[in-house]
Amino acid sequence: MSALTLSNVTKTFGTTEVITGVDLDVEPGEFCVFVGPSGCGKSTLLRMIAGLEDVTSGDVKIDDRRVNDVAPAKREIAMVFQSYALYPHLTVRDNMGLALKQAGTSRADITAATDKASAMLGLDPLIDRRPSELSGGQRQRVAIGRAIVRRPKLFLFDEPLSNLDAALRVATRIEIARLHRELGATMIYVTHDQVEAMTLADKIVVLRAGRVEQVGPPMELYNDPANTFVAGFIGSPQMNFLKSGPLGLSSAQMGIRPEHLEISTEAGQIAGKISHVEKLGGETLVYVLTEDHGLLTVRLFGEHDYQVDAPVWLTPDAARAFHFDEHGQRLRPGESSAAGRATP
Amino acid sequence: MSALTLSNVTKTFGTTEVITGVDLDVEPGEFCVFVGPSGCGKSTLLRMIAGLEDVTSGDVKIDDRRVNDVAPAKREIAMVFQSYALYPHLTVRDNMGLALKQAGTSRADITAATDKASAMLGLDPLIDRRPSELSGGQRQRVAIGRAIVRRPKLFLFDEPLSNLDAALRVATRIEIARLHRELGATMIYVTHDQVEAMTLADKIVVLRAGRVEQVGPPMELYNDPANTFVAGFIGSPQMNFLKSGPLGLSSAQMGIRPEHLEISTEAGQIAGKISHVEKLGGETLVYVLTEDHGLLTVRLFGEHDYQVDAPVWLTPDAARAFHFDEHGQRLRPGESSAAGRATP
Amino acid sequence: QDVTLTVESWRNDDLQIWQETIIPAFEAANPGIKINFAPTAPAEYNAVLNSKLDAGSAGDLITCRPFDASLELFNKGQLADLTDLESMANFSDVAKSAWQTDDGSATFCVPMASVIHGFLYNKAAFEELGLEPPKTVDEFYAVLDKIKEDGTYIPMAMGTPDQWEAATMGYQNIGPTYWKGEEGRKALIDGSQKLTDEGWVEPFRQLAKWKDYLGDGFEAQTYPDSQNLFTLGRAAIYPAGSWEIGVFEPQIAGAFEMGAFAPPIVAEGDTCYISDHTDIGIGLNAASQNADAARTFLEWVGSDEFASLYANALPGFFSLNSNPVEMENAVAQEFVSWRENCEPTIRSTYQILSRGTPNLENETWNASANVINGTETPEAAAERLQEGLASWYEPQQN
Amino acid sequence: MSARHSLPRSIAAHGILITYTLIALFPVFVIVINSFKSRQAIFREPLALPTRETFDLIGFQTVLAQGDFFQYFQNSMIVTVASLFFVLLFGAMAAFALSEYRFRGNSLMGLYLALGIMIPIRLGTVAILQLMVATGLVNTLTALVLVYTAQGLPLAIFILSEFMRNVSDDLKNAGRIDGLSEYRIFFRLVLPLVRPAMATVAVFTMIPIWNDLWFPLILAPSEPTKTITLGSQVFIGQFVTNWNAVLAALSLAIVPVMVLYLIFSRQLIRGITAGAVK
Amino acid sequence: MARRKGFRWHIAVFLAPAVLVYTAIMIIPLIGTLNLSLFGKGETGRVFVGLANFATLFGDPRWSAAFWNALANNAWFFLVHMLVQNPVGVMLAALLSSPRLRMAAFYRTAIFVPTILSFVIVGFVWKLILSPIWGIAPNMLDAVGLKSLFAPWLGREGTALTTLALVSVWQFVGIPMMLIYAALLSIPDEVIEAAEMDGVTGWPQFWKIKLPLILPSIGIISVLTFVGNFNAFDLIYVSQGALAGPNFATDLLGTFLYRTFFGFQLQLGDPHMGATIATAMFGIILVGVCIYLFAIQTRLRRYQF
Ligand SMILES: Nc1ncnc2c1ncn2[C@@H]1O[C@H](COP(=O)(O)OP(=O)(O)OP(=O)(O)O)[C@@H](O)[C@H]1O
Ligand SMILES: Nc1ncnc2c1ncn2[C@@H]1O[C@H](COP(=O)(O)OP(=O)(O)OP(=O)(O)O)[C@@H](O)[C@H]1O
Ligand SMILES: [Mg+2]
Ligand SMILES: [Mg+2]
Repeated sequence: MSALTLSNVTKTFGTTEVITGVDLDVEPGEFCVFVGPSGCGKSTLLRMIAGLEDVTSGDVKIDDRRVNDVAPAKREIAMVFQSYALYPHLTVRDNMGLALKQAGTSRADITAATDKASAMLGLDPLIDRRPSELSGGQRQRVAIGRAIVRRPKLFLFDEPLSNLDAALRVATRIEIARLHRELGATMIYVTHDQVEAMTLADKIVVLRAGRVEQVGPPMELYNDPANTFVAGFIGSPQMNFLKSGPLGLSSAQMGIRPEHLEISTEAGQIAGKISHVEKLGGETLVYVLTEDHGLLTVRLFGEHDYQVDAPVWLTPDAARAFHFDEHGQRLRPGESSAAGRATP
Repeated sequence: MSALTLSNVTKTFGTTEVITGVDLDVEPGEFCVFVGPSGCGKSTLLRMIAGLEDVTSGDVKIDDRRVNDVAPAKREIAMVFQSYALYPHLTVRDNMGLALKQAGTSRADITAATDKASAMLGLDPLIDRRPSELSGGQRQRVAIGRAIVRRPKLFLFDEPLSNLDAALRVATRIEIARLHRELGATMIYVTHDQVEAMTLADKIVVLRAGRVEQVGPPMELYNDPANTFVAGFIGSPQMNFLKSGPLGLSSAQMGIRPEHLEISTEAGQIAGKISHVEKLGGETLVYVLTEDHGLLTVRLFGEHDYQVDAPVWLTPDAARAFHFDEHGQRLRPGESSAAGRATP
Repeated sequence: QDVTLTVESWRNDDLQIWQETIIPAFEAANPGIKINFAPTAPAEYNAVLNSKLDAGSAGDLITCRPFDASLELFNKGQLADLTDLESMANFSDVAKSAWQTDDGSATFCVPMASVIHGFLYNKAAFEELGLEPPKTVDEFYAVLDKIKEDGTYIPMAMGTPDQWEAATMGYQNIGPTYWKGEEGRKALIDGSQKLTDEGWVEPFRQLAKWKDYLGDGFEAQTYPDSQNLFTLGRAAIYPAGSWEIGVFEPQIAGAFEMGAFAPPIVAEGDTCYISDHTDIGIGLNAASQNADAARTFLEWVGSDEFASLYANALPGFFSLNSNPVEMENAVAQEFVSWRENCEPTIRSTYQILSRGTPNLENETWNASANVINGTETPEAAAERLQEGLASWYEPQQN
Repeated sequence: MSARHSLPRSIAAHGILITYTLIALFPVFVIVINSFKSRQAIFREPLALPTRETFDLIGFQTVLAQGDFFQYFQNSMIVTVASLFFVLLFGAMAAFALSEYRFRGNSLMGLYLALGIMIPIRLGTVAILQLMVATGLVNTLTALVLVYTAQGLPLAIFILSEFMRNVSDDLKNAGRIDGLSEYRIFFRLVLPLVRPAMATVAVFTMIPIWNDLWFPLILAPSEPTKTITLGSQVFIGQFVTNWNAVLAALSLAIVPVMVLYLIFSRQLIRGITAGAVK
Repeated sequence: MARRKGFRWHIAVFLAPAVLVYTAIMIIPLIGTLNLSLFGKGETGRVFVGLANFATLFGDPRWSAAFWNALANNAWFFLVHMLVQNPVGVMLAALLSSPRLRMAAFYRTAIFVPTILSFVIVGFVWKLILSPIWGIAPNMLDAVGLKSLFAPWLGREGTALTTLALVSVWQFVGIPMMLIYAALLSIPDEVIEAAEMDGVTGWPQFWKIKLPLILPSIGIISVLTFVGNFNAFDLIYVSQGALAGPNFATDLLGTFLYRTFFGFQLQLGDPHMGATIATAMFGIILVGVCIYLFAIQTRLRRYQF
């Protein structure tokens, strides 16, 4: 049994094909994260699953039941909208409680549920305000609260944390993970945040221009990307792509993550010049301009001082490099997919 | 001369005091980032600077001119709204070009400017669409485009990148940094993203509940936080706060960043049990539950395998620890503020 | 240089006749004067005319409503005094009375036409049922009863929602018989009779009886409905004014022949009374820039030529000119023939008595309709009218 | 069929709408069929379709013979369109001022401008006519346009200011920051966004103007300035009303309003699809 | 919005054209007219009588009876509109605004058609339909065997006013429909979608989500209905005449005013009493509108989308 199955789903707005044939299978209780560049169709796909957007062709099945023609309300799902979509005339409490009230839940139960959600999301002091009196992040929290209060079978989250601050983001992320574990609900989650994707997902779906590029558990995508797109998309800062020619390799391109490039002021494989340095506190990013490969990123743990414009040499950790053909497809030499794995 | 001066600025909505006396000085050409928890008043402050919200008391000065009573249009600013506020009836191009057209710029120049912005933000294929036909991230990009096309003296950005994917986010961030350098414009930027704050800012302003907690360059805040709030807020994952008692210290609390906790399966200062492990690809976060200090986060570079529930021992790097009194204020023993600094 | 005279009128109905007959005849005789006939929908005429006169944009020639409406305009100085018009000599005092000051010293409109009340009937229906036009009240009801019994025809076509049908074609039609025409009317004016007197209540009693002979749903039967009922041959009798002749003939289009009988008398040998009501005159806007030309036109309106043109073009509108006019229409001739042996009078409420509020004419409309509908008794209606009149009309206050 | 549409619900919706549409259109249908019938037939069987015997164009013939109806159409059209333009423009401007700015006397101004919907303007006829006589505007279309503009303004302001309050502040603020003057904000941002309301107001304003009889009668009754409605009144007489002609004339007069209405209602739909985004 | 010093010229510019045209062509003439209520007709033209006209209107039993009759009729007329026209209008708008309804444009247009018609046509056609003689209505009732239900509604004192009120509802239901429709369309799709996800669909969705959001529009419609009804005149005038029969059963303030002000048939126009009635009407309407403006409108929440 599947919690959600998409079979060759497509969507066309006017003449623009926005989703071009997506197949996907989500197990019950699975946490599935959609990632992909802005405009690749994540929200559209989510809306089709919710029933808010007609499916142009293909089938959407929830719990093995074809729901193409089932009303959103009948699908037993909850959704957090990217634009929040709060009810402007209702207070925070009523926004969260409306669905329960509609379902005929008792007053006491509604209050209990909304109180719990509001405590969890730090909304208590705002519980009687209306959306227009809330900040962006507060609105987003109300939208999340509205979804989780209902505890449906399937959750759809569209970038639910994008407007939250780091601390709250971590807290809410952990709360969503806990909710997921506790309810055993299936969740589909759209995010741009690497950390969210990597930590929450049982399965990440990488979308590009309305098509699925790769599906798999986070570390599989990280360590075994199918192509340059996935390799570049998973992991932040982005993987460096080096031209194979100057390195004397047979593949067309070599990918190396910024943390696997060694930097030295004395010698190394690739010569370059420091372009600029970003200090993030716990880590430092050094951008090195090389003649053959353009700008390469080096990621260093801890705080480091480098002089801009100083000449440096970089050395990729060959064992952890990825190789791609001229179409960007991964070239896998035997079981090399495990090459990138380090031991503690 | 100051590009922007806030003197004891306050803001009250009805009876809620949202900004409770903010003083701030921004130099011409400075990149100033506001951070703070959701709802702390960042957007409100920005809107007061823009002239969109009345100042309840205090003065706002731009270029040393008091602008409390100057119309937004006369303040020579550009702003990216958290809600985008795109003109729904205009195409992407017209949304971006409207201000220039208004300023009487020639058609050719407008086209050049909008073309450039749209190329930079990857909006070219969407240039003739209306906002309702765009994805969330695309709308956000149009809003950014609209601001940068104009090149005014003062830019106000309210979480401009929150809906963008990682790659685009990095690209746009770099673009904004470049814009900042090139134009020498003063920028005020609200963000929740640590990386953005750390990399872009000349000066970070940490706000809490309508009050400034600390102002300073990113690494200063990171390495020399004034109190637990700033210490906890700057740096991600959050700093660990340990009770001093069990450690035999005189201060009330000790703060230690996750990257400065050493983890060992054999021995160490603090005993604990692994609660869970988050693998982010280039780094691994290990959450350790300890009896005395609760959940502590350990950040490790690279990929590591740990068994959940396995007993472990943690050792803080004493040289990099921060000490706080019972009010959360930093205790600085001599010049210890530089203690956390590492050399390459 | 031609002058153009604009004629204000409520007679939309006559537009064609003016354009095709009257204006060409005048213009041929009076080169240099052009006439523009500009009628207004009748319901709005008074309001529009007053507004225009007040503001100074009214036409040169003004079609005059009889009695107070025009007198008011004259008093306000908006109608010119036409007493010295030569052709005024062509009209009797009675004819001029509708457009004179109360003391008769000044005349301000040239009388154009009067209308006579009576009953029209469907000759074919009468023949079919073997009926004769009634002379007396008893005969009248006998005829109605017969028609009703037979059931083929609605005995009488009249409705009450428009109210004025009930008042004008009912009350004012049969009433003079009971209040003895001018005698009663004048007595009312000088206060020696009251509306609660027998002569004034009896017509209401008669009307109340009519109810049984009207068609189903007469309460919602409008004036055009009544006209159509009769002209389509579904009703046998139509309480009428002579103006209907010209309207009905083309509509009946020869489907049956129309006859007319005068309001029935109470008993054989009684004097008969008819309402021969002065209805239309024409006057001169005191503010007219073209007064001379307008007077020329008014002289012509007072002439025999106009009388004959108008009366023949509009059968049922009878000339008030003292010189008799030859009429071709048979039914119209029938109506006019009653003038010979019956006493003529004008509608009782028109002169003086409708000057105040409540307005006796309008009240009479309402009362007549109520009485026929059966929602008010004749006595109560008379009582109410008397009270209303006495509330402002001094001679009635003692 | 789609997910957000249940069949029974749409059947019910269509059922109700069709029923009401029939109720709305039935009398109109009666008018139209009867305008093609002879007078007798209208009254003999008002519901019957025109048959060979009863078919009669006499109404239309009378109408076309009785005056320059093309000219009347044109006058009505000019008056309606011009008045509409001014009502919408001036009305929207005033509504914007009332809804957007807080200034002393705002509510009083709102009330003052709303007074006009509370008193029938007909009462001021004489003074208006005097004004027009004094300014030499009698028997010009300008007089009508002025009166209708004044007459339409209160309602337009009342409705539009309500709708303008719904326009997002962020949007106007974005415009202000973009350096747009208040005038530009009004013309370039607010006006396009309240297009549905403008269309609605346009329809409301247009109808009484088109159908008005009173002011054309008083202010511009001359042949070259007659409106179509005034033209049709010629057939309403004292004792007889030429219903054929009245029906024909008024049926003809409906056509242009219908066209105008359709234009505005298209506009309304377009305005909406282009609008409303966070 | 920042408070700004100095005179904000643009406010004046925005207001000026409307205020000028409106004041010159509407307010000044109307004030001139209402002013007449303080005067009476004397021997030598107009004399100042103070409030004597009002004393007559409310003190003289004839005048006051007519006035109260008209006012009571008017109240009923308004009530019928509020109870029938506005709910039906809202319902139609709600149906029309359901997403992807086929033929919506057709329905919208069709339902609005009566509003476009002139009163002359409306009066004629309904009299024709309801006529007991030519009767479309009686024939149709006959066809379904309900002929006995038919009565000459327009001619009976008990039914005439309600019948006309319903005719007026028929004619004007398009107006609330259009206004509500425009208001419904301005509710953002996402909010409706969120409601669908929450299981709030159909009628509950209408009551709980849409209605609160369009309440300000409903307020406007109510006040427009109020003002429109208390100024109503034409329909009664064309169908029942200025005497508003039967026996003044359909007399509204508007017809009463017209009759008095402009006169009717033999009754001469009395601008002074007419203006007095107009002032009284104006007072009634003003009170209603003020209640709306100051008591209701300020309490209705508006939401910016
Ligand atoms: N119109 C209003 N009425 C009452 N309170 C308001 C209003 N607008 C904002 N607030 C409150 O003011 C506080 C500051 O809001 P603001 O939008 O500035 O927060 P913020 O720092 O931008 O938050 P976020 O990061 O979530 O966008 C919030 O607690 C918010 O609830
Ligand atoms: N109504 C519409 N008409 C035409 N194109 C549309 C419409 N809605 C969305 N699109 C286009 O479809 C594509 C996918 O949109 P969608 O909102 O699903 O993107 P997304 O992956 O959610 O992006 P983001 O991360 O920026 O939110 C975009 O290119 C967008 O421009
Ligand atoms: Mg999206
Ligand atoms: Mg904010």
